[in-house]
Amino acid sequence: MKKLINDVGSVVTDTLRGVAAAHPSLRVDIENKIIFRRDAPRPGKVGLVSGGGSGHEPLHGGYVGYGMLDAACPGEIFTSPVPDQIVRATTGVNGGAGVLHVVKNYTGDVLNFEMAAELSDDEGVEVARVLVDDDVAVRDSLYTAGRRGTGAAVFVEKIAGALAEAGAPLAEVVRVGREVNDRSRSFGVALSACTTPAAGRPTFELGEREIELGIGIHGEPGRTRAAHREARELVRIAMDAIDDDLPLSGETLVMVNGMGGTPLMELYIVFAEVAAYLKEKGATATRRLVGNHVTSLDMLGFSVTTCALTNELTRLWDAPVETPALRWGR
Amino acid sequence: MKKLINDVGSVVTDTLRGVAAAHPSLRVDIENKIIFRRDAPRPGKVGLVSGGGSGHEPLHGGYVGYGMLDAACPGEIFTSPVPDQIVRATTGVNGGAGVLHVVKNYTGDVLNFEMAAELSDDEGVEVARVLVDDDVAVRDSLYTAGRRGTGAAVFVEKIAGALAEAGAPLAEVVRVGREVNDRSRSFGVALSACTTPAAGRPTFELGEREIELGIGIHGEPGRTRAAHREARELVRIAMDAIDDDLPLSGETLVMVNGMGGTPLMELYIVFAEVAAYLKEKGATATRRLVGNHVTSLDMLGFSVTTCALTNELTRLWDAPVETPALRWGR
Amino acid sequence: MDTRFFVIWMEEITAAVRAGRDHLTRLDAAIGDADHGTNLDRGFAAVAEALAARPPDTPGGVLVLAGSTLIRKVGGASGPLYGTAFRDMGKALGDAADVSAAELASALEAGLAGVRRLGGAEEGDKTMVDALAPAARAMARTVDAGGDPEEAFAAAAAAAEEGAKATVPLVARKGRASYLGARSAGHEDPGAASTALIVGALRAVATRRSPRSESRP
Amino acid sequence: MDTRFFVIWMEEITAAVRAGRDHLTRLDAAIGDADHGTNLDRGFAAVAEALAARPPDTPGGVLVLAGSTLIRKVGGASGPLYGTAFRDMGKALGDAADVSAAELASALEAGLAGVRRLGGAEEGDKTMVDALAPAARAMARTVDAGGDPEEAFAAAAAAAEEGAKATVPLVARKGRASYLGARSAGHEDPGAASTALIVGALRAVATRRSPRSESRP
Ligand SMILES: Nc1ncnc2c1ncn2[C@@H]1O[C@H](COP(=O)(O)OP(=O)(O)O)[C@@H](O)[C@H]1O
Ligand SMILES: Nc1ncnc2c1ncn2[C@@H]1O[C@H](COP(=O)(O)OP(=O)(O)O)[C@@H](O)[C@H]1O
Ligand SMILES: [Mg+2]
Ligand SMILES: [Mg+2]
Ligand SMILES: [Mg+2]
Ligand SMILES: [Mg+2]
Repeated sequence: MKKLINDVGSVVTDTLRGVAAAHPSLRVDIENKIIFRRDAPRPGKVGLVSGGGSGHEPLHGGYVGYGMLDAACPGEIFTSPVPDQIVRATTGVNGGAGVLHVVKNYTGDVLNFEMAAELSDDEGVEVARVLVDDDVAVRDSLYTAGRRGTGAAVFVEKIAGALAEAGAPLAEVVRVGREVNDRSRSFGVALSACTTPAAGRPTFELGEREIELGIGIHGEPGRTRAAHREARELVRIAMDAIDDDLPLSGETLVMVNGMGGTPLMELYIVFAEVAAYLKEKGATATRRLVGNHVTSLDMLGFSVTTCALTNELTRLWDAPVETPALRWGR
Repeated sequence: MKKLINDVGSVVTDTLRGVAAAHPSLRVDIENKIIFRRDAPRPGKVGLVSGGGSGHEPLHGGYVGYGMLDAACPGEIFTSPVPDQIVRATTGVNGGAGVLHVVKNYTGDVLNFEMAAELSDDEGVEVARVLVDDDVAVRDSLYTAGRRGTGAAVFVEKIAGALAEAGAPLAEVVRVGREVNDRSRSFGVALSACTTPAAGRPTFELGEREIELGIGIHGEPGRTRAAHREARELVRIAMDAIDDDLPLSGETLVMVNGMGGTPLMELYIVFAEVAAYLKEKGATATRRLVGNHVTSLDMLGFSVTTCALTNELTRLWDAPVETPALRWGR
Repeated sequence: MDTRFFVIWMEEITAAVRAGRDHLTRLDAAIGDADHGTNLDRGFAAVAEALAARPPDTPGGVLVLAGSTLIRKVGGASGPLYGTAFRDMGKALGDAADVSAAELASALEAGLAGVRRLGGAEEGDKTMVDALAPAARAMARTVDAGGDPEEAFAAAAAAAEEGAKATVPLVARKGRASYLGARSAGHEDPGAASTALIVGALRAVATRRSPRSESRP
Repeated sequence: MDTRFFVIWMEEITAAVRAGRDHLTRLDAAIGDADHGTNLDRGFAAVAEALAARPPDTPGGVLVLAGSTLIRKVGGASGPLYGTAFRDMGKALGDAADVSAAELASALEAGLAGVRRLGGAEEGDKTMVDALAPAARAMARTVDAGGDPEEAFAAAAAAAEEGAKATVPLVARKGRASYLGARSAGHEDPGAASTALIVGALRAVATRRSPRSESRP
């Protein structure tokens, strides 16, 4: 394992030191591992808090700022944050209008955010939750922990964040957040496993021509192993899975996301095929993101996330945002 | 080699299809391989054209847009563009005030841009050039082709682009572009080689604990091979090389750049050490970029680029920019 | 069993988890996200620190502090689940200064109930419950049959180990291994494996402290 | 040598570069950027197409078209350099419909001069000049000594090959291999290797077409 780190034990802290040094618009509580918007709490504004394991950068810390999150709680690598940390973030961003937790659907995240919500409630902060579960590779059934939350977290955070910035009350922000999640679907493909600093070797082995279909964002193997093939075919597999679950049509927000180790060039090649697929289905990519947004450390691969837009969602997507990883209109 | 591509022969074209589909603010001439700002040419504005081999994305196409480049000419992978292509871009962005070529100092880029400049001149377009040569790993002497151009290309394009956007004449835009280059220095470190689609295997082999110091951006080996070590030490090597060449002091624009396969988390870890190093030297990172900006396909590693700021350069850096890879103020 | 006994149990777990860390992480790499060993190692190291800093004066106090510390330090699924298990065990023991094997057996059942309530897993879902439930049953059964603590803990530890091994062929229905569907079969559940370590530590403490075992060769 | 001879030379180069493509790229991977084979393959495939689409009617026309096509299609350092070499050779031949070995020898010198002017490389800088310069010298020498074209081309090809091999120990001073400093030693320069292919193709054409060689077994 060759990584740009100082020490396996200080990876998260050292990352936060870098985030603090790089972004004066953020206030980073390194000891408690919280990335705040510098001007939090904003009186009267619903606060948005998200978090999850580290290793998915820029998620979530890269989405803290005007028009998006008020705070992010990074856990250890691939490990959800702990309740204390979330409580501290929650009370720290509470401007009196309540706080929304954007939680990706993993047992660990759900349990820790739940505990934090109870404890925050004890401290008099109203907390509501939007659960993100967009990954169609996992059946949502009695036989699973439910769908995983992946790329749609970015959409929920941006769109709910825009509504909160506009001064909407907590119930409205929750409503739109849930709507975004309900309209979003994702599917991921890995060309390699990732290597966590602690494990020091890839979480699984793939042959020179093998890939994993239906991966999540924690380096776990996917639903099936398959033969590598051209980008066009891989996109068809991903898009068919999404379309089977929620037929694609009309104006669509699309993210082609890199898993961390895949160069931008390849993501554009994937995006070209995604746009062509949508066209075939009579849908259009009216809003687009191409890049590394929700990663799995150094994993090679991509995921596609779609969201069926409404006028309201498009307007909120277009609203100004100023974060390290997403910025426009300001 | 596992890559997200359709065909080794269509990599550049497929990338351009993706860029065209992803960014309606750009006009992409896929046949001639030119990425234009949609509103080019802008009458009375100095046009900015850059280009170089593909495989460095987002450079240069990701920097086309308001306040930066008017057109970019991507060549084949790691191969400079051809004169016809550059001439077409040059005439296509000429708004009557002349055109600046931002050229990284490689024999191929220099020769092809030179030929293009002569041919454009024949067509009545005034062309001037800023040569970017910031890489301190290469001695600028009779015994080399001179310093390579790497990360400073982003600084030159942003700052000269801002001045051109403000309506300055060609001579002024050239002056500020040269000043940025003169004040900029870079040094790169590779943890792995990259794999070009055509070669299908890494351009060199590195052992499990070996790294290359003083690499460029074309997958070539560096000046020396060394043992891998912690991020703090690697940063010290890079920063010492820069500081030896142009002592660091005062307000500094700093980019910590990923080589394509390195996750953002590691780049932040590197940035923390760079900021600490600068502080030690009495310099400050007053403007910062952390991310994949000038890449070498899937290479693992990083480079640091510094630019000693002046008030004018800071003001132009802060001016609004709206491109796929750099955006603020709009 | 007195307060000291429970403190030593925690120390024994800390050591066992440190020794088993990489193994647990490897199990988690196969069907999860390769952090279970690091998670528990971080958690129990913090438990040891907390116990040293603020030594509780009841067995229940030890377990509640351990549980709260796990919740505060571990994160992930296992943090709240183990944290709740220890807290609920501790709460079941109340203020008692000394605890009988029967009381510990029913505390273990309370801990199991806490895990079940929070995580919603049934036996057979390929989780820590598959080791914890048989362990609680075996301990209660042995105590009911008049076994001494050492026998009860040995039975519980054996049942936990057996339960953990028995997760190998199962298809996961809870936690992140469930995302793999049928591919989760063929691997031991990391949480069940760590439960076996935790209950095994109880046996180790009792064996070491028991006069009977001391009189053995 | 007539127009046909030069067209066949170009075809021979196209085939030789196609066959040598991966080898050239590997040489470039060692001390450059792993594209030299692909660059020339793309360029000479385009030359073949251009010659088929707009067949020139003089030897000079063939070379100028080949050179312009290389400039238009190759990019990199080798595109302008080889493009200029062929264009300058073609221009040196003027409108002549038939070209003597002596005329071709001095055209080759003109091509070399073009490369030198554009790239500024001296012999010993570890570039294509290290193959091209000895080739031009050998051809001129053989012609001066009364050798026939076949002999002149064979001497040139042998000199180019030798020149290319002789780049192995050199430290590069031009092109991207120069960035490596002392580490560039120990590798053959890819551009010198491709020059050997190009001059070797001339020998191959002459050998095949010459009545003398046809009368051999
Ligand atoms: N709903 C649940 N109920 C009981 N145990 C669970 C549940 N979900 C997960 N687990 C246990 O947690 C273990 C994983 O813990 P860990 O790796 O630390 O957390 P994470 O899955 O968040 O990375 C699993 O092996 C399983 O035994
Ligand atoms: N200044 C120069 N003069 C002569 N030949 C040169 C010069 N620079 C480079 N070359 C030749 O070009 C070859 C590399 O060509 P190629 O790989 O196609 O271009 P690039 O270096 O731009 O990738 C080198 O091996 C060398 O022979
Ligand atoms: Mg985890
Ligand atoms: Mg090249
Ligand atoms: Mg885990
Ligand atoms: Mg090359």
